[in-house]
Amino acid sequence: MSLKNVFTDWSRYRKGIEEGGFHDYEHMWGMAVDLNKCIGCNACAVACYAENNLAVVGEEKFYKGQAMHWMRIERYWDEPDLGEDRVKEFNHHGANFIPMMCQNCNAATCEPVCPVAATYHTPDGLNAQVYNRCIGSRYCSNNCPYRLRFFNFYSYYESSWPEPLHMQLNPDLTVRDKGVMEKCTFCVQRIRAAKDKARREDRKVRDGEFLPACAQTCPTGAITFGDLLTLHTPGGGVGETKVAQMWRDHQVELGKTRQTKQNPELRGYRVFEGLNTDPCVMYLERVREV
Amino acid sequence: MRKGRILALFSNFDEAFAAISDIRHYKVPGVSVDDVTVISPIEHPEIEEVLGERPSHVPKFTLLGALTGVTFGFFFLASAQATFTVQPQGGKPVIPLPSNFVLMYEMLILFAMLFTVTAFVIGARLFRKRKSLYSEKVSLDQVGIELEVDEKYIEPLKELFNQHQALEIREEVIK
Amino acid sequence: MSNKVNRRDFLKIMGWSGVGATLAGCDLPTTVTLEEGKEEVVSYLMPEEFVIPGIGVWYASTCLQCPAGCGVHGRVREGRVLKLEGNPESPINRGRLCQMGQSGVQAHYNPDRITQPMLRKNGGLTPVSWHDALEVLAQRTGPGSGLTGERFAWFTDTISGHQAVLLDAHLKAMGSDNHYVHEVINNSVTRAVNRDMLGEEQPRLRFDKARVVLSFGADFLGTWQSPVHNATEYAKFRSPPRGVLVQVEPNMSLTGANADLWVPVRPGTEGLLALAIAKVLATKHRKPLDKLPAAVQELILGYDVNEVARITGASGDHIIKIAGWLSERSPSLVIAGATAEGHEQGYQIVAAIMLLNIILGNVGETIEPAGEFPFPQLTARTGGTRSLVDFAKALEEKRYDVVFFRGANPVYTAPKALGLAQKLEGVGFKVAFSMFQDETTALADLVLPMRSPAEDWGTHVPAYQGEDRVISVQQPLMEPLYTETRGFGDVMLSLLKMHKVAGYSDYEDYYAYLRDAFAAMPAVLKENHSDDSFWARALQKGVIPVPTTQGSLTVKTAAVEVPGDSGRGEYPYFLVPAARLGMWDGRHANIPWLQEAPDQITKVVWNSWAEMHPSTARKLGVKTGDAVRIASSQGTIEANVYVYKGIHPDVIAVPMGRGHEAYGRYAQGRGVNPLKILDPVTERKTGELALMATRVQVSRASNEKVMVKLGGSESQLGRKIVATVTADVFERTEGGA
Amino acid sequence: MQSKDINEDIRWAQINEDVLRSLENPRMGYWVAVGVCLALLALAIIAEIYQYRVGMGVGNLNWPHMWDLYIATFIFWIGMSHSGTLLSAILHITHADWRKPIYRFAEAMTTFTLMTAALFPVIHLGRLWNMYWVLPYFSDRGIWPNFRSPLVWDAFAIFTYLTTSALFLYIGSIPDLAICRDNARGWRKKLYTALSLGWRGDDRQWRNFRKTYLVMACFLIPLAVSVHSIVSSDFAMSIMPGWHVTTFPPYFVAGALYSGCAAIITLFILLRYFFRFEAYMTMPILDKTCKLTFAIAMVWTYLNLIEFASVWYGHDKVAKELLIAKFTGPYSPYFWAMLILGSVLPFTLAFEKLRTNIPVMFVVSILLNVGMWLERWMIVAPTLSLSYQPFAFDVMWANWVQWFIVIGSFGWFGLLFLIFVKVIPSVSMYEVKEMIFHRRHIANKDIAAVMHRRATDPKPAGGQPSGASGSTPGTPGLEGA
Repeated sequence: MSLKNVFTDWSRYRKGIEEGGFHDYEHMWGMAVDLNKCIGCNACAVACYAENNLAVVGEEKFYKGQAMHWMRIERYWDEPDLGEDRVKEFNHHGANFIPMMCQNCNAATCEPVCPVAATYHTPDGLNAQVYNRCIGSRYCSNNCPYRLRFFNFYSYYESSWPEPLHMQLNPDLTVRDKGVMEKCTFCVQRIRAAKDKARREDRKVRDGEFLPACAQTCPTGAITFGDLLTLHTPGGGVGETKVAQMWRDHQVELGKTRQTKQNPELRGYRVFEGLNTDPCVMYLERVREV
Repeated sequence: MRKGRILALFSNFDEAFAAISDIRHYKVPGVSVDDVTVISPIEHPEIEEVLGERPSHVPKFTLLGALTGVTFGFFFLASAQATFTVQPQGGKPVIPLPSNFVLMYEMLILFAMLFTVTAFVIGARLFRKRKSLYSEKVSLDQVGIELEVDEKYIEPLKELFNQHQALEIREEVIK
Repeated sequence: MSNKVNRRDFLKIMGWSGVGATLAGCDLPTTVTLEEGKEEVVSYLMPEEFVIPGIGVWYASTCLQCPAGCGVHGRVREGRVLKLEGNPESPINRGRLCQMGQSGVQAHYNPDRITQPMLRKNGGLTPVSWHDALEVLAQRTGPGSGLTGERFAWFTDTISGHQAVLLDAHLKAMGSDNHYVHEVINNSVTRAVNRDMLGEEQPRLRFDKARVVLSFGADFLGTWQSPVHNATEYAKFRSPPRGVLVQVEPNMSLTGANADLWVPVRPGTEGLLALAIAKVLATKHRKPLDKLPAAVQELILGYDVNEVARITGASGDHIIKIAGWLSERSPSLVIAGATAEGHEQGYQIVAAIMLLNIILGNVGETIEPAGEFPFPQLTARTGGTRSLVDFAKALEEKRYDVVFFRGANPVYTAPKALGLAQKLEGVGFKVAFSMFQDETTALADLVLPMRSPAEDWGTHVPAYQGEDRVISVQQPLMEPLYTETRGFGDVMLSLLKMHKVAGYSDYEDYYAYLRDAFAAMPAVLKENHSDDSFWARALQKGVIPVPTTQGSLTVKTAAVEVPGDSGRGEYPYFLVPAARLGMWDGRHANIPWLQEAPDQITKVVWNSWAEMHPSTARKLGVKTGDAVRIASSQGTIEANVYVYKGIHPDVIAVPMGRGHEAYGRYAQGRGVNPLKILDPVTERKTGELALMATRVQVSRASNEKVMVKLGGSESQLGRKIVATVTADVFERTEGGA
Repeated sequence: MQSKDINEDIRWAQINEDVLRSLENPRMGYWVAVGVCLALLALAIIAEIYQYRVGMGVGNLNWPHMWDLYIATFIFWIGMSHSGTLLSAILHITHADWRKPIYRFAEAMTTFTLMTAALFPVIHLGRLWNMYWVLPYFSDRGIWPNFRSPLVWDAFAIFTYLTTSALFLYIGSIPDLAICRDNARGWRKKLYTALSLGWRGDDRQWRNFRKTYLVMACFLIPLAVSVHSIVSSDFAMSIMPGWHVTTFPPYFVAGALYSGCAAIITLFILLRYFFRFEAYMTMPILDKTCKLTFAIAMVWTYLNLIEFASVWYGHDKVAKELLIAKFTGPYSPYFWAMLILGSVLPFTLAFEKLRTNIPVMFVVSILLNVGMWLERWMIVAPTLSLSYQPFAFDVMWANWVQWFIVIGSFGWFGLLFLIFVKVIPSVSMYEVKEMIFHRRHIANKDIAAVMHRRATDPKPAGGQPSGASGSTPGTPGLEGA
């Protein structure tokens, strides 16, 4: 509480994301998911359960829609880009898989609606959820166009991890109790560990030094994870991360509601980009020989 | 000089009106209309015609409250936000004016209302012990005229009120 | 009870206290740098003092969730294994892992594990001590028991490495050669065909080199051979220049869901389709058939594409398109899997399919010799469903007095028609080496609780491996959860000691045996390391690379005869018991993560379902979520319907893996087991069960159970969630050719 | 039908007597009503305890159906609160004096519906024990609520509105509380003595009272509009189809006034019947209220239609699909019911015969509120069910836990209202007196002339103010004295 702050930093505090915002981003963690390679096998989703202490809710609660799938493989049958599907007798081009995890939007719609600021943007470009602060108004989930926020409708501790299953729980992060919203964190515990290690060794976090559980396990390597920030400083000392390079190769840029690609055939796109959520996850279009 | 208080009750407003009018025209020498207090079961704005305009300071307080509310609102919100800088969210600035305006508006009204009510309580001299000459009939349907004057004026006033068909006259001496 | 807190309890307490505490930042999970692999993996042989609370350390081991044998790293903190990741050193999975591998920890920590030996007394299983259990074993099977080798059998799942060596030694000591190896998800028929046609059962398949992969029901991304390995190869196959994947099968598998062209066929007509493609290749694309015998050439040229299209249900255009791709893009790879194999004429169908490889000249290009593995005693003992049929037959003849079960769960997987459960009653003494109270274990007379793969030692040589062949090392990732469990190797050594087999009685435990076995390995594996250093290196890396001799493939083709369409009769639909990555053959039904992980295709969780084509559903008057009764001549099952366009209209597919009558709280009483109602038809040449040969009738049933599935809309509603581009665009932008 | 809003010849003492009678000696029916309300409240308390202990999932809330009946009912109650403001404030500053006999209970309704509504944001929180984190209080850790969130705006707006409307109700009741004080005995005497704050009705008090009341009325109107606009921001400020609608603030305000007016009709009829207030809550007043309701219903219908039209022509594909789904999808029965109850049923109010038929109006007014409740639910639920991500489409119906709490809220409101009618006069006695006084005087042309003269000459030079002496038909009853 300080009036001094208001006036000394007025112009800085009045900047939105379009002018750089308040954050001096240290990192901007992002992803590129190649749907040409994604086979929809679910390994990422289960790896997420294992890494992030996700509750297994059981059949009845799953039916009620109270499951916790931070990462889910969505599967659609129609492919509008390959023509009208309704008349076809068979799905001759297979299924349309897409892994959906929190898109860590830079202009996240979930953030401004939280009454207690339990969800906010970190200097890592992450859309963080502070479990301790959450009061469970669930507004953030309602305002997420991707529907990637999950609520602890119950206290799952007893039912999900009967002894000795609880011994598997990852001590690097909490087991959320009832009444708290949760979501994919890009495995923030791994990010923190890598950053701490880098700090101890007095260096920057290296590209590929760590991966979120989903990217690490993906059998086809469809998920590329890394720091997008180097995208803005090409060749400047740090060098470009793999993921930043992919974004550049596909001419997808942060901070745009519609990409202006020199080559419109390039595959990169972001889901619901037009909503101006500015997601940090780029998908590469699925490819089919027709 | 001892002071006395007199209360006359009238069956209707017009008679009371006439009585006050008489006082206003100094039918009782030495008694000014400024000493008159009218007690009525309903609001009679037209009473001011004979009582003269007596000021009410409530709206000033309202204005003061509104200004306080909006100013306090702005600085409260802005300084809270300026210290709680993890708040930049959804790509919005730390101090987002449009949403602060919403809350400033609410605070404007809240403060204005609280100031108004306070002004009313002060201005209407509430929270005080009622004077002993109060008659319960006033809250029913009778109009009362109360004066606080020197003892010597009590009798002439009584006479005046009786002229105007006062239903009841009470008096007391103030120590 | 003593008041002493032993080390294991202490670790448990430590582990417990860690739960719920956010200690982010204290961890050092990057003892192995994932991408660069620069830092060393620390072996668990390090003194326990090195276990520092709050510090996670990664140990290499092997995943035993399926026979593929991927290498894993287990993250161990405070003496608990928390997370499994792929071992980048392993050429099988290259640091990747599937969902079954990920959930290995839940098999290990499963709340339904058997914690102590149990002996059947008065009809019920009662806990006994290991001492007593071994005593009973000695009485019933030991040297003095009078049991002859012919009256004894082992029934296992795939087994390899030094465990197989010990098992062989035990069989030898018993004077028996009755070893049944059972896997429901197998490729035995294809292997038989490969052996006959190419001279090698499991040649190396080069998905990465192929420009076209034509798969007849081989779900190589999901359940075929080595799924994670195949997926890593698939990623290369899909990288520019991007290969085309064509999948021909009755209902969509995970591989089919990723195909450029998915062709539904009537089950059992895959061979016909292959021959029709061959004909188009020969006539339209002038591919020489001269490598084939004259009879086969004649057979091929005799087919009419339109006629084949009619019989198979595939469209003629697709046949021509596939032939066009195969001819234009070389090299290609044609493979066959479960849905092509599982017929009475399965061998012939697969042989017909394999002809395409010969016509297209893929042998030597994308089908390479795997080479001879220098340690035949360590190679995988593989099997299929023939073992089940043979075993049932042997039981019928009351050939065995004692059977040892390990890994496999035949009482669950055997069709009802084989009557295995009843026939097992005729076996006097059944011993189950088991972690869980599954259906087979429930019938056993003696239950020996096994350590979980995360607590046990072992070596594994998966049957199918990539370019670098390895022995994969399994080491304990933590202290056993239950003191009364024992490692398989340890128990085998006890058995061998019981039989006083020379050479085995010196070893205190399996660890000592393995140390010795490693010390005895040839110098070429040790790469000039001392015994200790070689051992430590093996544990650090998790794999021991094994140089193989260069093999070669010889092409031999015999005559093929391919069945046409058989009549429909009383049972109008084909039943396909679909294998899925997840439940597998039912062994993962007790893992909550996998139960809750939505099926890849239908997104159903926690229960079974029946897949159906919209036209079939219309005929039956059902929609997604309605219940149907599926009746074969052998029995009836009920399931909720999932209607979609990824299945042939004549086919009803029900996934395997659920419908357990035992097997713990997560598996028991959930869903149905389609294997139970299969007709006991066998493949003529190999004797494998023809899993796809069962005909069923389907009728509406009352909805007693709701279908639980993820996903509200099957359609994107034009919202560009998954965008698709055609391959030529991909080629233009990201390179092809 | 009686043509005057109120019988001008009614004796003032009669007014006091009638109204004060309603405060005392509760009859059997009253206790039955209290019992029913307590029973309903008990249901809600049971459900809430269960939900509190086990988790929010017990009411069938799910992903993506994070909000459901609680929020719908919250808006419903907030909306209902607007009627009191409308009748008190808007009609007060426009000098529509027919409001006077009925505004008191309408204002009480405002306060109590707000008190009911304010429960729902608390009930629906996953961790309601941390509710206070929404409030801006100083903390050592420098943590503040997020002032960007419409939920925080809600908290501010509801607090302001509840404070203001409660003060407005209270200050407007002070003269009546003084009457009560003058007539009460025993504990009521003490209570009213305290509550009436020493009011005696002198000119200073009345003067300040008039100013205060007018100022408050002037502020209440924009406040009420802002409150429901802010409640609408919970939806309009999101990006969800069917929520992100520019016309939501006026639409919500119109809906609020609508349901509030319908509720006034319901309570009007109940009070008139049970307390025999026929002399005050007269048919012409009901008639006027019904006409007002009809007008607001048409505004609401219009706003509804332009919402459809703007979605339809707006080329927002997702919003359009949601709109179509509302008409045809799983929620369609409720959506159609809402349209019929909200837009077709009010046409009964256009017919005088029906409008003045009390049983018909009673049923209609309740059905109108059912329609308005459905409207709130149809705003909340379909958007959650069918929004952007098709894979997350889901329809989930609330179960007994949610319904018990919703039903219980009616019990809670009823209980508050029942206590109110026995504590504070539900008809404003002094204002009815004023109404009679002014109507009678204005009816008299002489008086009008006198008033005119007075108005032009504020300080008469001399002569006895003619007043209206002599013309005293129905002078405030002397018998009462």
